[in-house]
Amino acid sequence: MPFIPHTPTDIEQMLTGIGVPEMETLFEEIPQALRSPTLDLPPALSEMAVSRLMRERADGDANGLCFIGAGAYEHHIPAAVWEIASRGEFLTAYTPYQAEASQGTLRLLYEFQTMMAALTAMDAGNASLYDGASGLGEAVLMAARASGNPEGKILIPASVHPHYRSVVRTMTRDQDLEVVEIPFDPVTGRVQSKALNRFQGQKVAALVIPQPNFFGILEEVDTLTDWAKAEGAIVVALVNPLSLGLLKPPGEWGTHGGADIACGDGQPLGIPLSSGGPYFGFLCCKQPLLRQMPGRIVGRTEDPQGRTGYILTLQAREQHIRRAKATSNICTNQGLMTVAASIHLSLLGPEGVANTAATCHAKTRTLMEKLTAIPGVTRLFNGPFFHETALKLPKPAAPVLTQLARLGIQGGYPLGEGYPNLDKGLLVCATETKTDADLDFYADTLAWVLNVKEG
Amino acid sequence: MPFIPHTPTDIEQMLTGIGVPEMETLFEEIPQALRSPTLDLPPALSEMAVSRLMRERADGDANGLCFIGAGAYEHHIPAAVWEIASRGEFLTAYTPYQAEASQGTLRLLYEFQTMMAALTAMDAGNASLYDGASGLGEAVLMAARASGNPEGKILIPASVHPHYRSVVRTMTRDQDLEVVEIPFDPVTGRVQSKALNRFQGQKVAALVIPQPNFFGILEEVDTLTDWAKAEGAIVVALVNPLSLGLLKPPGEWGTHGGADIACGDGQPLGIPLSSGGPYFGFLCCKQPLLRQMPGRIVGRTEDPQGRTGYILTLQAREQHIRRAKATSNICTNQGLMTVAASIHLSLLGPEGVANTAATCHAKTRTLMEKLTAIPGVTRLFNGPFFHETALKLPKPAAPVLTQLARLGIQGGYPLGEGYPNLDKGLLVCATETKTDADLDFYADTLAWVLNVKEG
Amino acid sequence: MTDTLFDASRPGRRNGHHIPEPLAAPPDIPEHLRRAVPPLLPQVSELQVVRHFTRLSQLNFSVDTQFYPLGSCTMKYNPRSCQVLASLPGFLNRHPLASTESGQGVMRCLHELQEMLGEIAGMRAVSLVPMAGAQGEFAGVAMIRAYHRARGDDARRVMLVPDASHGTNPATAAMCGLTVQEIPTDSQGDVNLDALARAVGPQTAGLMLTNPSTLGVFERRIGRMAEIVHAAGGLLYYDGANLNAVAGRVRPGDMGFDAVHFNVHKTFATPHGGGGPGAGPVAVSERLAPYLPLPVVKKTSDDKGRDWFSWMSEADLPESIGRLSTFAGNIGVLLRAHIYLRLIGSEGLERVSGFATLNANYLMTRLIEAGFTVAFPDRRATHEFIVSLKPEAEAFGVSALDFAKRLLEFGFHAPTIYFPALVPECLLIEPTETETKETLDQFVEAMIAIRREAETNPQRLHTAPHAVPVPGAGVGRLDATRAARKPDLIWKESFNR
Amino acid sequence: MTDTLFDASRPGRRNGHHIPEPLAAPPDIPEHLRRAVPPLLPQVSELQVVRHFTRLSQLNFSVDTQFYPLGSCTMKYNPRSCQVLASLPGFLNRHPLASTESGQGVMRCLHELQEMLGEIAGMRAVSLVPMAGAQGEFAGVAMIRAYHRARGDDARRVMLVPDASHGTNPATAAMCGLTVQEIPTDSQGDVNLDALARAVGPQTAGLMLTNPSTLGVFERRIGRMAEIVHAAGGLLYYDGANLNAVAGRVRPGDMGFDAVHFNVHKTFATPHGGGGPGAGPVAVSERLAPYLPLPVVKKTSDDKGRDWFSWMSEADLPESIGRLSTFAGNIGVLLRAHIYLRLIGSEGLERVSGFATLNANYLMTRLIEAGFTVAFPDRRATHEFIVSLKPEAEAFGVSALDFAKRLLEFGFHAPTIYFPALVPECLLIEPTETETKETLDQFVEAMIAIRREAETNPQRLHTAPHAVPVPGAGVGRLDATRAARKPDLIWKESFNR
Ligand SMILES: Cc1ncc(COP(=O)(O)O)c(C=O)c1O
Ligand SMILES: Cc1ncc(COP(=O)(O)O)c(C=O)c1O
Repeated sequence: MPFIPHTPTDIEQMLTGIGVPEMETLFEEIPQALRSPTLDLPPALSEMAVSRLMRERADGDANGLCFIGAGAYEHHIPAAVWEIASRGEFLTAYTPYQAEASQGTLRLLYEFQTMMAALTAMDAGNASLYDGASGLGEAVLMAARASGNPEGKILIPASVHPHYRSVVRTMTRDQDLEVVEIPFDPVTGRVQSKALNRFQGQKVAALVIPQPNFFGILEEVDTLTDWAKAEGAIVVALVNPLSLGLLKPPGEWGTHGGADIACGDGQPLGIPLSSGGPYFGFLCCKQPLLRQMPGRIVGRTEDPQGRTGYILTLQAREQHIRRAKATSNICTNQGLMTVAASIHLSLLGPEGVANTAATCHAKTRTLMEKLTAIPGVTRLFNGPFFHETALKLPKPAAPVLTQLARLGIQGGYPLGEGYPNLDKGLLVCATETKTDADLDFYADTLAWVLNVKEG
Repeated sequence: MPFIPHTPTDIEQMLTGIGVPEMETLFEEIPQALRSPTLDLPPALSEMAVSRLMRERADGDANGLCFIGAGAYEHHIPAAVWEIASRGEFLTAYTPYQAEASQGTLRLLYEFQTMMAALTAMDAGNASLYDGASGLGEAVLMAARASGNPEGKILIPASVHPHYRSVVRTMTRDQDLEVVEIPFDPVTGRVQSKALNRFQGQKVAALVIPQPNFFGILEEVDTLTDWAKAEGAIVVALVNPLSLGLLKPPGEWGTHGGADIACGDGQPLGIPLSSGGPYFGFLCCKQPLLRQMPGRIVGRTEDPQGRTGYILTLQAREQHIRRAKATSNICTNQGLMTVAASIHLSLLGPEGVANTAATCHAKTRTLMEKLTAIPGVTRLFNGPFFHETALKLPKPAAPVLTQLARLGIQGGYPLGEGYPNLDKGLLVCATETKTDADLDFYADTLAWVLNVKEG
Repeated sequence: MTDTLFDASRPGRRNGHHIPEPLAAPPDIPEHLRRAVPPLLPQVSELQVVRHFTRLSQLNFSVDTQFYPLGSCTMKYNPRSCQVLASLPGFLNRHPLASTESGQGVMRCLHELQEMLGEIAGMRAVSLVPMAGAQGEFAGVAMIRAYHRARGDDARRVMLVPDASHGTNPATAAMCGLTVQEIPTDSQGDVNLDALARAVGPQTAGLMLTNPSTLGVFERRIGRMAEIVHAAGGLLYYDGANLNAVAGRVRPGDMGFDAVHFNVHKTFATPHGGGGPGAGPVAVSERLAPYLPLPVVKKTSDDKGRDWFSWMSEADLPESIGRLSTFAGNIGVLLRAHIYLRLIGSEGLERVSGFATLNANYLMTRLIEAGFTVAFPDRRATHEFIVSLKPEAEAFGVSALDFAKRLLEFGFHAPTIYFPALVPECLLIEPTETETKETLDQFVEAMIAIRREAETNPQRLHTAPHAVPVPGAGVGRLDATRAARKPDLIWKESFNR
Repeated sequence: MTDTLFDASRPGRRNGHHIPEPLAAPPDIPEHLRRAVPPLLPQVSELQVVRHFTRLSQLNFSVDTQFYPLGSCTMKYNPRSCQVLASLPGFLNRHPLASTESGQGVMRCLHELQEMLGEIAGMRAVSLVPMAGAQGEFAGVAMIRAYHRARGDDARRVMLVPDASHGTNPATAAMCGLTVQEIPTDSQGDVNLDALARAVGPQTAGLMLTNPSTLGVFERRIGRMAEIVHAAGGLLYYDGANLNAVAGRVRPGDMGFDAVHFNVHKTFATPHGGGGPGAGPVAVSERLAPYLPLPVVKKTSDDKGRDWFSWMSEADLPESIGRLSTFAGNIGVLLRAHIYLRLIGSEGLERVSGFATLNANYLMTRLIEAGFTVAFPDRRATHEFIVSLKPEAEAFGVSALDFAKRLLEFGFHAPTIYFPALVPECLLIEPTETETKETLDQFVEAMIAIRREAETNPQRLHTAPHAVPVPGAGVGRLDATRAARKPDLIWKESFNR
């Protein structure tokens, strides 16, 4: 019996031990009327048959050369990362409730928290949230609580990923929070100062600052942070963690001690694309907000002999202790992804993170130059960017992308999907994984596709 | 520096500690005249670049639907096998010289020896040899030593794998052993009794009996064993270990206590095809021959407190103790492959091995029926077979196979390669991995290929 | 070995082969947006990384190495084939926004999973998006609110939960802007029906229930409860954490529930990863279907009449509560659940709940025979059951925590302790169907041995664990109070100076 | 945990999902050729298998978990990328006899490796076939014999080896039908040249030499030795086990050798797998090239002028010594070596030998400072060196074995002991280039601590190890004599009864 070790003798002895004639008796408390008929599921297959089925399906899912970013990024993941992260002792452990039997996971999480705090220049970090978008939702709820201004507005720039904004809406809808979107400057692709100034003195609870924003554009984070601080608002930084090898970390934004909360998606740190997940959300904060943080936190402590050990701590924030008053309902998080990220960051080190970020930036710059050399292709915004950039095509982007896909290129994200009036907009990304030949191949293919007469 | 942890400070401190000005000084004893110029090797690539290169090369190596056997067999390998076998603690340990720090590998090898002895019905087994062919070479040398008749003839049927016979020739050439090939019956594909009778009373040291033989045909092992025993010869059984789920084990052949030595290639027990290796050779024997066995052997023992432990034993047979008088020069063997085989056999269990063997047999039978239904395709031999069978095509097999390969089918082994006068012979194999649809696809494709007019 | 990797870090040590060459030109990014000081990340060699994390892994208890009867968590065997097949390059390397053509394989799997989960739940429609049980609960409660709101019935702001409910239930209700009201449990472990009847009213948004309950018994009067809640205009939410007990035998939909989440990292054997990722797909009845979180896979036909799979968007499901994740949830985890279900089929699913229940009842019987007190001796155990160590606490002054810590030294992970809080000094024990009778018997021996120690040498329990049988774990019982009083949450360079 | 999986086996327990259904009809095979009684294989569940072997793995010391300074074995870091990339499905699933078209990827890699190894050896031609160092030696010596035979010079039946040579050298010579004559070593660790000159003659087939030698020093007069042997009509075989010391700096071909084997599982970082598989490719000079073992990859062009790779057969190389393996050796291992070389290039190779040598010399210096006696204090260490514990043995009655066993308790794998047999109570210590200075310093501390114990409490060493810091290894020093006296080599059902 698949995965069930009981021999006929075992079953007999166990039933006798319990004192029931057959296994069905054990279910006698379930009212007969509720018992379901045999379910209509596909028949059980052998591991061999399932393997063949899944291999066939996976083989069909070839990606081609991928220039899509838009919240998920193709990076080289050193082979050691998943070779170690998928060891059974990491993979098949539960949340480390019994500290003494979970020192592996716990010490690792302490290191993970340290690395994320270091990247973001914050004082503390949690042990992960589900993903970037839901993490932003948690950060917004945390900011609202921490602001001491629960009726205040939460300002979110429209230059935040459309899906992230959708998730924030879902997560705040039933909370009577006022979430307001701030438009971006159609020239620079950044948050307009003017747009912000409308809210001056209007009880702003929090401002979300994406860096880079969804268009890859770099926001003027210092100015925005200072503006928010002046309004007494909590600053929630939404960042790509890999970019922090190159970009100023949230903890240092502005002139008044930086952002209060930093969050984002950890996918660029060693997590495969996997059609969208599992990834992980990270959340770091400054010391004063510590007890408002959602999610698990690991702390260092000692045993009676003074030996160092690690343990889940500050649990009074959490649902299993505080129930309806918890800082979040989160329980299971994305543990294994933090294992991979910790290994990934350890292999890269400070230099590796910096050079990878710089290389991604340079590759995208080169790609931008090659693509805008095609007649009719221009930049959509003129601000500085990190490793994504928005282009304007001479025609709607979506059908062009379909054609590119057939030619083996996943060409980017059609901005029209998230911004209906930007339907000729194309968001492209080139990470360190792309060679110059790849960039040329993209440029040549795009030129060809744009040139083909419609028929 | 790839894989080298030394910081500039480390280097400085270490050189100072040693008392040399620079690393080159450490090589001062190497005569200048011998120092080589910078080697002409391909430039170092990043892990990312090598990954891409290797992925491209591996992607090109798709196999198609494989009906080749001829010494290497496609089987379903449960996912757990290599997930566990490739754990770092198995992968990166050395030969278990320090028993107390290697109990994992040692206990496993003890279990492996037990499983191989159980499959073959022998009294003991070693911890692996390189592969099936070189293992047969070792078995022949062992038999020659053990026969007490070093001038005696070693009889090897021509129905043994041509490559195996080539290896035996290589390994015995410088030993002045007389290795004699015995022809097979052109009708049954088996060893001819007549051919054997020629050697009656002629100081035969050993007889090799393949089961199944290279053509997949089952030899009359009882008769052959009894003949050899009557001649006072050592019987060396060459077997496919998976077949022993279905076939009589060597230890039970004949009426006088079975074969003396059983050897073969362990590849069918969870080892990937890998273009030919690494596989592993196994070698088992009856008690009296134990001290003639080549290779590592693990034994059970105790510590001073009477706790069970495992240790390399009977080392007085081995090169590091006995040097020129050792039973073999083998040192490193195929350790990790025995880890995989042990896990594989544990997952299958006695029933799994039996059913897999029976299924392979049945699939090949069905394939044989479907292929011989094609006009002009017949069986080459009429003996009973295990999971391979030799067919005769209406034209030479090699070019037919080339065409099949282009259509996505690796159709088998062209017997003309090993037996020039069988150039229309095709050796096919269908394991449990083949569905009925696969068999039909092969039959339809072969019919089509054979029908196409040459032009 | 208690050092962190930061302690092993040395300036200038690096893994050249992973680091792109530094660029010749500085990046085209204004100075004031750039980082000045490199982040404090470890500077170590690849061997150091591999050795460090390999050794860390060995400090963990896990299903792959120990019996792990953690109640409510279903720590059963996670088939390696699910892990390996869900990690095929075609699945791992696909970008979430890649063309729909390039995603037919993964979407076909997800669609099959939707169908299978709907069948298992006895529900109409499924969204796979939620990334854990708690997010599934959020989706469910948000849908219930959306339903009431759409009917102009938005005054329903109270969520009922049994007092023994899991913490995520009330926390979720609060995240959905609801007030929580707890319903007491009766002496047999069932919800007090009278109290429930008194609690419902026009303010009732719904009831959240785990069945079998967190007390390890099946809520027998679920039919009646559903009637009471529905009659009052509320909806019923099924917390699927305990589905391993009844999967394939009784369906939440048939019990009268309107929404359910699955913990695939429990029932469907996806590994727990030391804390995740899991997945918490939701299934709902007809009336909640319009509100499902996005995206959901839909199946249509292409121009050649072949199946065509694609994501539903807002246009397809305009009343959806919206998105819960950036893309479509924990797809890799969902693939594992899909593979598991394809491996076991409906018969296998019935066997799962059958043997999970057999193991729990056998273990309970043996512990009762050994003199332990179980919370509900007159009830059948489901897939788990509760031992109360109150008698031992009173007689010998030892606690459930003491037992738990001592069990670690016997090489067993401890059961869940102090949950549900209703039962004093409780151990919630869930052996799962994948463990052998021999292992259960050994666990009973250990429990007996520990109780004998409690009698003769209680101090031995108070100070446990002394030496967890894991190499170099080398810690005794850790001080949780100290950890919380002065939180030390990140490594600081000063530690090393 | 000292049970075998056989102890856990129970009749009727099985993994349904791996077992094809039994066939309806009995197989079409005569009864007398069929098996009557099923083999004694464990009957256990998949979880039991996974848990058993996972826990077994944890009982091992390995490079991934411990410092492993096992002299002559080059236990350095095995890059995970080599492991992962050599295991790509395209490589793993290809049948050895599949069409040549379908093998262009793997054969291109192998051809590149042939070229790289030829360059590193300073030799003309390479065969990758030998499956370990010892088989490489066999190939080399068989080629030397074939060479003499082809010249009608087959009376050359004596192989010379230094007295410190590795056991495989004389054993190989014997397997090739040769007699072995040992040449003594002088006090500086070099071969005694006079003795060599006296030993050579018309009976000399050749000389087998490791350089740097097994004594951890570089044989400085190798040029002169080559002259002596060649002048007498013999050929020189280079045992490449110690190549990590000089790779990229000095080439066997330039030293005058005619044949060489590589241990890719040493120099080229392929993992040792607890005993293999490794690979022992051979490189040879012009005159031995015709005798290379088959098959060898050749590169030609296809009709479009593109590279075309294929296997050479007997027709291409009629004088070959023949095959050594069923197909083409340990291809998967060779791929790892290929990937490693592509990762490090020639600069990297020079760094390997440079830092391997730096680490060894540093460790030797520190141990000398700590008062230990090294075998050749006046010589530079190569990548390894020898400590003789004779002084400690005489003073405190402790042995090299005692030191080795006690080191295990400090979490270090022991160095090689009692090899080469020339040096009494010796430890052959090879730290490799991938270890940090900190680790070397810790090893020195451990050695000092153990010597202090030897002075004060030698009994502690005699009984070591007491508790190897590995979970549940739970064995003390094992009795080798008992094991050999009454060999217990397979588990028997009677154990369980
Ligand atoms: C009864 C119950 N409900 C809900 C949850 C929450 O599920 P998750 O951890 O997947 O968010 C759990 C998990 O521990 C549980 O046991
Ligand atoms: C000096 C020397 N020569 C030869 C060998 C044999 O190599 P292998 O074990 O690969 O057969 C070894 C391996 O231990 C060795 O150290």
